[in-house]
Amino acid sequence: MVTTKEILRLPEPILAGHAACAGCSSSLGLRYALKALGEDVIMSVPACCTSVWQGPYPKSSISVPVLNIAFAAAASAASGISGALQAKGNKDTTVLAWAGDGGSVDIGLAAISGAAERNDNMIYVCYSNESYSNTGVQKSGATPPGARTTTTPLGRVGSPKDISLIMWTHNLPYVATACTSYPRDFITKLQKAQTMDGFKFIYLLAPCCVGWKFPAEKTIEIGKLAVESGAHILWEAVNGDIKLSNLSKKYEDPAKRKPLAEYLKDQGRYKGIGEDMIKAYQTYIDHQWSIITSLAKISQ
Amino acid sequence: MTVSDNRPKSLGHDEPKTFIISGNHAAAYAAKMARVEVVAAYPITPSTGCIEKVSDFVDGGTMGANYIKVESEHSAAAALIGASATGARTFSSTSAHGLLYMAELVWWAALARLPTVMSIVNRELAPAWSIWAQTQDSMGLRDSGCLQYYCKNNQEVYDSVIMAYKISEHEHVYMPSLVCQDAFILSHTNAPVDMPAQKDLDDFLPAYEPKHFKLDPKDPVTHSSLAYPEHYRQKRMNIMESTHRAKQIIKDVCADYKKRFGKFHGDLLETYGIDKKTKHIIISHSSIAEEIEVSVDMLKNKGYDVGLIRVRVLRPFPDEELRELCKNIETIHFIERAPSYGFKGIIAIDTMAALFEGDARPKAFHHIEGLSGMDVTAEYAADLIEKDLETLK
Amino acid sequence: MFEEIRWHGRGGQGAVTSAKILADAAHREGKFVQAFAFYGAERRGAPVETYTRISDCHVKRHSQIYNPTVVAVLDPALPKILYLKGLSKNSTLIVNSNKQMEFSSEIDCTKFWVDATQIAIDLKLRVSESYITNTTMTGAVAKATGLVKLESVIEALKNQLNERIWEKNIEAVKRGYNETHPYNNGGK
Amino acid sequence: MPDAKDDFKVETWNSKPAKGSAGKTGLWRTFRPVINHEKCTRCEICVLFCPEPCIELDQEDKSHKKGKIIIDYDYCKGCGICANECPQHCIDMIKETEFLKDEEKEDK
Repeated sequence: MVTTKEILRLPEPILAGHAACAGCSSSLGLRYALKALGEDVIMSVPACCTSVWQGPYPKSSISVPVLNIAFAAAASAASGISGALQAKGNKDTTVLAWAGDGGSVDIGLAAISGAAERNDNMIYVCYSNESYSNTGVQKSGATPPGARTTTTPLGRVGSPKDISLIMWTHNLPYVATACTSYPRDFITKLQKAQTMDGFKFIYLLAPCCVGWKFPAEKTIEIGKLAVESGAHILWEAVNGDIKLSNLSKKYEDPAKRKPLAEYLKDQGRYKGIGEDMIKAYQTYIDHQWSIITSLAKISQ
Repeated sequence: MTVSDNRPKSLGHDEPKTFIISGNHAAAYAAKMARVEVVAAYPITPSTGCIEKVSDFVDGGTMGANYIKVESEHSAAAALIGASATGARTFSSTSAHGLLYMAELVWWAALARLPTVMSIVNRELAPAWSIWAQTQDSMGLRDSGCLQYYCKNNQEVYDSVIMAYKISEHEHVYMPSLVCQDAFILSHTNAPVDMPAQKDLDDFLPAYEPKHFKLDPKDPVTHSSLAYPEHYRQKRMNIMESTHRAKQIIKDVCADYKKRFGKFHGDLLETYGIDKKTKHIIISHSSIAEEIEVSVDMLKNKGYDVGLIRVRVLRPFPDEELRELCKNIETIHFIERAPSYGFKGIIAIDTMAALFEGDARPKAFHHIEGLSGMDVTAEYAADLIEKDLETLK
Repeated sequence: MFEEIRWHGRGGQGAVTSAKILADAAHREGKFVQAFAFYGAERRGAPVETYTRISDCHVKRHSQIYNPTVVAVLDPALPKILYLKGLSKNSTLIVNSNKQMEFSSEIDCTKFWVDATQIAIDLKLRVSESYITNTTMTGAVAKATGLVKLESVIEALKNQLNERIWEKNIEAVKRGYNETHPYNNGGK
Repeated sequence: MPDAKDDFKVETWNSKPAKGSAGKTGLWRTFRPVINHEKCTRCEICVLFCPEPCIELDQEDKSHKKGKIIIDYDYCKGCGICANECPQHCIDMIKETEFLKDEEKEDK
């Protein structure tokens, strides 16, 4: 695994003075992603927070080429980029599709599924703030049970889609989950993905202080609590074989997890949400754990 | 001109050749001989024949393109944008609902200034389901900035796809092209199509080298991020200027093509049976217009002083050219396959707007005909015009 | 010269290919051609129409053929009303039948018959439940109308069909050509 | 191609990488992170987690063998992640108004 010192010595790919909210973890996530992948990268970015925070024309805070594209089209535009590189015999440049959860889990799902089924050569990172943060925090397909958004003012009813498992069913060379609070884990996963051909998918939990309503300085802390409470499970699958990442391994035992309440207590989106909804969230988490650990057992 | 070795291979013929092929196959041959590098397409009747032929070429090893078999037209257009922005020559083909489904990204490609070319098979829109010809699908995108060509026969489809690359990739244009043909009437009709030798075509159409922007890690730019209102007017008027300039570029490219290969189908428009004294002009488009040439002969034989203008290019619109041709006419008769609901035929609307900037005020007759591929026979069209002219007596 | 040939068959019998082979053959003899069909929701067995135009010069018409100079019928069981429409006394009608079929006296065009189904049975030209008579009928049309030479039809067939099925179909064309008979009354 | 306006150029939306794409984002700040360099161990956790990023280790600085952590206040939005994550608790978030007073004082 890459060390913190190594990460720190990699060139800075994000230029200060961008338009992200103070404490934004998606800018942090892309900073890590581009540190991991280097300078020979072409990105496609659909409508999402990154399409705004990269900065307005004529300047950009991202130091690699970026193609901004329509909401549903991150994966398919990346397929085109990848197809053109292939047509031109370029085997070196990495194609990175970088999209939010709305653009991945919802409107862009068909396009990701298509690119994955074709095994087009790219790394697709869905950075998830669990809502349509860019348009003012509406419910997305990744919004967890009970979470309050502007379109679920009483709390989200029902369960989110697990895009990572959906992608896992596409028989891909690499699928993983990550969190912006654990850069070493994320960067190691990206670098592993970069060595593989085909479609690689990473789901990156990116806590959003604006959408989740917690103080900006707690961005890293909240992300860690997501993992420590078991709400976000870190795993990876190489050629379909699911394995819990070390950071989540110890939380396989529910007794070792921090209480969900501790993860939620600083999040305004859960303030005043009824016990039944919190219970539904816990049930969802437990269910996810049973799926992942079962699949991990099969993989052994 | 020498062709660099890294161009995708196209085993086009060494000598000029004629094939009896459908309009769909004509477009596919043109894409192959234009040495397209990336194709992204999704099947829809009646444009499927084109991408099936492309698949034959690619899998048969005679076309070096990378064919991305996308899961929707929306993704097809997005992939073209990604590939074109990475510096590849790109091609797709679609029709009707497919074109409408990709509409968001057709606009995106245009406003991003990407010179992609698509073969559009004009088809009626549902409901009710219909697979036959109607041009509203592409004409409904006339404000997008895409250059739009409406072909009258398979030869013109082939020639227009080749020329469209040259025009779209002109350093002053950089707009996409839609090369349109009527569903079945051309797309599924087999007719002889003459093709030049590959080497002569390579001389006419050199490899694509992006001049204005390219996704290149050695010179990184962020394309189409957020921009504030103050930048839009200049960028959008730049598109206006490019599309206006495209008129002369189309004329020059068509003339050059004619000189090299002997094929000419008009440039912005094509006239038939018109001289300075013609009093009555029929305006039509696509394959209907070629059949109406027969009607013009019939009417002339009956003593009527009629001629025909086929609007070949809808955008950029040949406004000055129409004003010049219609200076001294008495009546104008529109026969078109595309209504704009709530007003009139789409070409009639544009033509009348163009004439308004001149002095001519011909009496106009409007005929929306041939919807859902209904035959507009030469006899039927002649009869329409004759009835129009009788009302003047 | 401006000939409009209309082919009648059923979905799956290959009437589109007939239209294409005849067009290809005529093109080999320096003519301008069109070969097309009326495309609908074709289903196997449903009646279909296809068309060939042959002309000395470029054909401007794109509409269907309403007044054919030649009608070729691939399947004798098709309703007459479908294929007799638009015929004039200058037209030529070639029907796949095992004998002279009866037509009312109003149908005064030149008539030919050829037992294309028997030829298909002999040559085992069959796809699922249909006997394939399309290539035989192109030979019959060549013979009955003299529009194209037999050799041109064979060359065109080679261009349009997969090499695997050349042999049988060339035989079918030849038999179609040789076994096409005018009606007893001089074809009328 | 002969044309009167030959200086015509197709324009597209090319944005070039540059600092301050959204301007001097330091102006967004209400709290300023201030490092106690005495306590600071130069672990660089603040550098690692800065979303801007506008914190770096100046290895050339001679005041300490490992150099000195510096914050670019032109762009720091004052999110406070650095202060929250600092294992030594040696970053204080101080109201910007405090500095305004200082600057006003200096002006006088």
